[in-house]
Amino acid sequence: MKLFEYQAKELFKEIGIPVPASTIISGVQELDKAIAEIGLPCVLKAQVLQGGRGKAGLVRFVRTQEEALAEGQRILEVTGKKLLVEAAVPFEREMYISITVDPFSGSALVMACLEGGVDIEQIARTMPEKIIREKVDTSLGLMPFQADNVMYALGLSGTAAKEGNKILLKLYKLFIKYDAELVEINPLMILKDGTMVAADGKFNLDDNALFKHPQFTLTREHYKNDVEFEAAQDGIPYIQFEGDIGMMVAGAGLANVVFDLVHYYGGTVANYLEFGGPNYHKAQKCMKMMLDAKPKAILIATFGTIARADVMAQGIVDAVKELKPEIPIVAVIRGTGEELAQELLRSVGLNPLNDTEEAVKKAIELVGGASK
Amino acid sequence: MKLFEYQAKELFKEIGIPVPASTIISGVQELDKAIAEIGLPCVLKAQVLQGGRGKAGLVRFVRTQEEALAEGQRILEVTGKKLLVEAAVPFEREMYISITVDPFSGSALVMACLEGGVDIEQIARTMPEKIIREKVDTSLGLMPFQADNVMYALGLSGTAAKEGNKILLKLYKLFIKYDAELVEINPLMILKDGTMVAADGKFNLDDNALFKHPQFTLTREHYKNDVEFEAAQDGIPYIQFEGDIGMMVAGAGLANVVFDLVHYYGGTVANYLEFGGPNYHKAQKCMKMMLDAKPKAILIATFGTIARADVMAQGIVDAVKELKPEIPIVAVIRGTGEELAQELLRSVGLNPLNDTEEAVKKAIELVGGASK
Amino acid sequence: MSIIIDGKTKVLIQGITGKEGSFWAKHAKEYGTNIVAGVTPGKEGQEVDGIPVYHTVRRAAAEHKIEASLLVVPPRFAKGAIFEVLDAGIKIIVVTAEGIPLHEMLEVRRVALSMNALVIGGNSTGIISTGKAMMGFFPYWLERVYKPGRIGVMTRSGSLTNEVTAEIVKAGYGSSSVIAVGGDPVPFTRFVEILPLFEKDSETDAVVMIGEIGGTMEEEVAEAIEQGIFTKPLIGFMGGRTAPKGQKMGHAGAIITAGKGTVADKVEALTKAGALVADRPSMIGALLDQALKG
Amino acid sequence: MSIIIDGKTKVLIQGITGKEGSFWAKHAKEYGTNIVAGVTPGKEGQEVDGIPVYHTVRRAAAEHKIEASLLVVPPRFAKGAIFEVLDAGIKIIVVTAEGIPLHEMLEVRRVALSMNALVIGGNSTGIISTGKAMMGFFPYWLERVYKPGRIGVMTRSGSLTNEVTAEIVKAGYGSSSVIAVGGDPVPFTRFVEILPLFEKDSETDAVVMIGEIGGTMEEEVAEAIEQGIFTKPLIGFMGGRTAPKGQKMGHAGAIITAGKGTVADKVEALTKAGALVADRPSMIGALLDQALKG
Repeated sequence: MKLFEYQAKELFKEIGIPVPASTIISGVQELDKAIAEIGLPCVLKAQVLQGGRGKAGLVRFVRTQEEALAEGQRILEVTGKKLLVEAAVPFEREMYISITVDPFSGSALVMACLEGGVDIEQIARTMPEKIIREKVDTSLGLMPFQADNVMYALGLSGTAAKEGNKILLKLYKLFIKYDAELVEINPLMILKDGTMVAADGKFNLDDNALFKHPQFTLTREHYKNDVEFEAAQDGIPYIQFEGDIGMMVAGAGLANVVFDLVHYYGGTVANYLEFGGPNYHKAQKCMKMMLDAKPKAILIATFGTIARADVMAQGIVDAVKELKPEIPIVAVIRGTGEELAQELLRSVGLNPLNDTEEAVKKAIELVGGASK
Repeated sequence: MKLFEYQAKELFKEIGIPVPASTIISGVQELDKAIAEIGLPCVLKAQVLQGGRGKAGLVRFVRTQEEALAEGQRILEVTGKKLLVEAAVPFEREMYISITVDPFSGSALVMACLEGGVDIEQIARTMPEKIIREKVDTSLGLMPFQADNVMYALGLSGTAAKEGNKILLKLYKLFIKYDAELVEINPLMILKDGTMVAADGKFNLDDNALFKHPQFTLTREHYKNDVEFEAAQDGIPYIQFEGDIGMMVAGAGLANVVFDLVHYYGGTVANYLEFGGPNYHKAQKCMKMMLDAKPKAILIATFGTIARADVMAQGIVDAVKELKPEIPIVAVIRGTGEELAQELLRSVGLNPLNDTEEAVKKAIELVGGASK
Repeated sequence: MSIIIDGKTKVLIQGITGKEGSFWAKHAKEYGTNIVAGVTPGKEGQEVDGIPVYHTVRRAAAEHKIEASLLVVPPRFAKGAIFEVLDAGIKIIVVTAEGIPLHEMLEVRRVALSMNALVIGGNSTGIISTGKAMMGFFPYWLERVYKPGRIGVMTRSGSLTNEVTAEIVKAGYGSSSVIAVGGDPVPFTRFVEILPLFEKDSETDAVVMIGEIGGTMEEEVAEAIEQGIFTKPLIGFMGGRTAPKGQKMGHAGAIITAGKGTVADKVEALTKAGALVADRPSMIGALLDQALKG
Repeated sequence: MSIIIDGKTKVLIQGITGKEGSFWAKHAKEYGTNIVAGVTPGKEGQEVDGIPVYHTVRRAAAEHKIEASLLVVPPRFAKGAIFEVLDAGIKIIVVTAEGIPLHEMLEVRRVALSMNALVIGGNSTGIISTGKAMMGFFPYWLERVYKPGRIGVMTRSGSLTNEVTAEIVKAGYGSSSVIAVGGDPVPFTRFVEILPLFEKDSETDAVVMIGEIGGTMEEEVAEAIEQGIFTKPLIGFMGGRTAPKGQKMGHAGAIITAGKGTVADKVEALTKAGALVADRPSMIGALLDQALKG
């Protein structure tokens, strides 16, 4: 689960990492009050989760009340999400710092770079030597000497090295306390006197550890639309696209491949629904969601072991009986209980296939052929 | 630093380890109210730190108000410390459980035994196989399976095994949270239904980690007398005995040996003061304490490196000049700066010796010879 | 021969009295697996399909020689159960739990590495030495999917595994061993650590690797081939070629590591190392022919 | 030859710019110790007595080959400083800090063991290869205390060491190496781990062990003698024979472990193993004569 910038900054504040003064607003009518509080110039920042906000015009430095109102209104309208009004802080340079995991060694991994404010993946590709890495044995924790190693390797010294050390140790505490997949400050602004301020913040929580942190819940703001949000409430991975074929696949690995195959054979995906694992009992509900979304055709694929084919087929059959859909349905249901499953599907007039690629090609044919 | 039983039980309560209902009182006038609250029969327990309270008559099971008053008054008078009035809990059997350290492997060490309520050192000598041991890697923490290992190895099952597991995990949390040297429940009473109640508690904190736990401070109640308490306030190890020779030694190892030598040659020790390490600058203050205690003779021994002989000698000389003692002083001051030290001592009429055993023998001679 | 386990390997099942545990214990036994004991705290004295149950692994290990353990326990108890097996000196562990907290995965991976133990998973469907023994969840009763043969399979996915092994059988081959390393972002055992086992297995002629977008496991395999650590033919097949960037599709493991982890990267690395890459499942048979029949 | 260090060993000093650090750096250098660098974060570029100072051990190790490190840092920073040296791959560490929290000691002991590193201390006065080099605090300028010779000394006490080495010299001997394992309850290195070094040191004829009430280190030495791990003459001397039970006298190490740790126990174990035990310091010379001159 990704936190919004303003949520990340609340956690930074909690642990004592300096952040600029800011206030969060939901509508343009709150902007005057926010600016009175924060002062001008200030920065308006859309609270959306995708990267590249700057390039997309969703972060704006504004000098006057008028500019603030115009830009604030525009950003609020474009995103439909909250807006962070934040004090502008004069800085000398910017730095990148993050903590994530190193799957190979089983460590936490600190990454830091003095090229802050830019895309770290870009730097990783072009100037990997500029990124300082320090692995952390999580059973021992990040030790102050390791923070020193990072700061002095970056070339910092004096107050900046000491401040960086303290902030990194605090960031690590947050990483552990909240079971994070990733915590990132980019940019971490270094001021003239060597002190630092976190100008942005990314905070990805581990969904598998969310039960330990019930204060964080996914809200409507985390999703593009109501359908995705509602599916998530039921624990069903669902993504809306713009294409033709509704994809309902059991198992993440197979779903990815079917998605690839649809594109390979020139089709487009209308939506993506994954009903494997514990969701295989929810086939009926999933099928209804697919039908409600009204794609041009529905493609169902499974090859499960624990996710029993017959149970899934029954759910599909029930939904079909109830909603009597008119769009074509292509099903390739195999795995445990496949004979019974295929019988069931035939009972409502569906003609189950045996081969995934055949099924993909058939579905594309049914929606009017390859778009290439 | 050792906690009193009632303090240990407060920590048990805090973490959810069941303890009997109890109230702590300071004088016999509070006893009526305490008994009204706790009920009869109940147990009166002297809050002293030494072991063997039962045998010493400092723990009493009382059935009536009269018995309670008589025993309560007696115990309060004998100890001069607080008294714990505790509900009597009917139990089926008793168990011993503790967590301490295993210096060899660098682990925490859980010890448990179904012979509760008795002296564990005794069992360790006579029936070591009855003690179940489980080492804990503190960087990973005590895991539930290890608690299971202990409980099932003891022969517990059903509710008792589950309760024991929970209590042990909680006890470990306390061990870690408070940087304990030792936490011990003896006896841990097992009730008829398999639930458990901690009937006693030992909790030794690590003095070197006390700075992390400022809520715990040594109080007058931890000491036998005012002098030991006041010395401790200054960080000076001081123990009062009943013998003749006042011992003032720099360095713990040497102090132990001088103590042995005094006894070896038939002398007795009046008091023991250790002024090595960071205390060597406090020689003047230490010397004054020794003189105030009025032993028959004072024996000063040092062989220091960082604890400079000349600095210590100067402190002694200053104290002698100020207080002009009439009791004999034997000094064997060697180590860094010894020439200057010996000169200084001679300047106030002391005749420094060069050999520790000579000095011990001399001191014994001065107080009237060996007592053997 | 097959890798990791065979019909003689003495296997323990943790969580054996649960619904899934007892179901798969029965199947594993039926398949020929030598299940010697089970563990569920508090249930010592019971039996599951004739298999004796113990309170703890230590107690089970005191009564039976145990060489491997299959964990069928919920994700929140997985870490503890793994450490319990490691503590008992057992070095082969298969972890099926899906949803183990990430920080716990790190801890397990690190400790397992330091103890030189082979912990497979989490979120693994298991391992099967086809025709001999299995620890995990495999529909071995589908003969067109689990036919014994000389192709090693290692996979990050459960659902895709059946899809691919069926293609292998369709092409006239069968599997020697199938190892599901699982779909988690910090798999306890990585592809590159399975590879040497297939390399020295005289009953494996080639390996099919079922990969996925995200992480660097496939790139590590490419490196191992380049370094000559693995010399048999390897056919890679990876899902997520067209997955939209930034969108979490598929397994939790599909998080792209800075500057690495796209399927294009993986294909490039593997191809450069001389491995064959299947664009679609249906290509796997032809590539096997190409590799093995020349 | 001498154990652990000699005049060539390349030594680092952590905390070199402090009062004690700089004082003993100068003395160690004067004594012949090969001090190559010092570390104090934030002070890179400075020099102490001609020794270059670095921000971190890693930076010092990048510029100099370093084989051993002497820590002169306060107890609260000791753990971090030890891990910093270990992390830089340095395997000989002497820790002088007195008052390291017990739970941190456990952690250091455990990790040092797993890394096969020799961490000596805490609360150690150091180690000295008499006449050659030293890492620690020794009044080497007192010739009647630190005379080179062929007797190895290992000790839990600082103050008592000078007392005993003076007796050794008085008896006409001298010391080969003196190793202060320190007075802490969880010494990072135990007597029994020093013993094999003295065993194979051709310049050591016998060992004097200065022990103390509490713990089991002396009993472990007795066991090592019985097992033939140590075969040279050993003279034990232990303080605390008459220490009142339950009273904390002397070092923190003097906590009696359940059923073990009294001086009487230690004397019995050592005597049984064939070691000689001195009741008083003045007996040590005679016992050395007895052991070496027969």
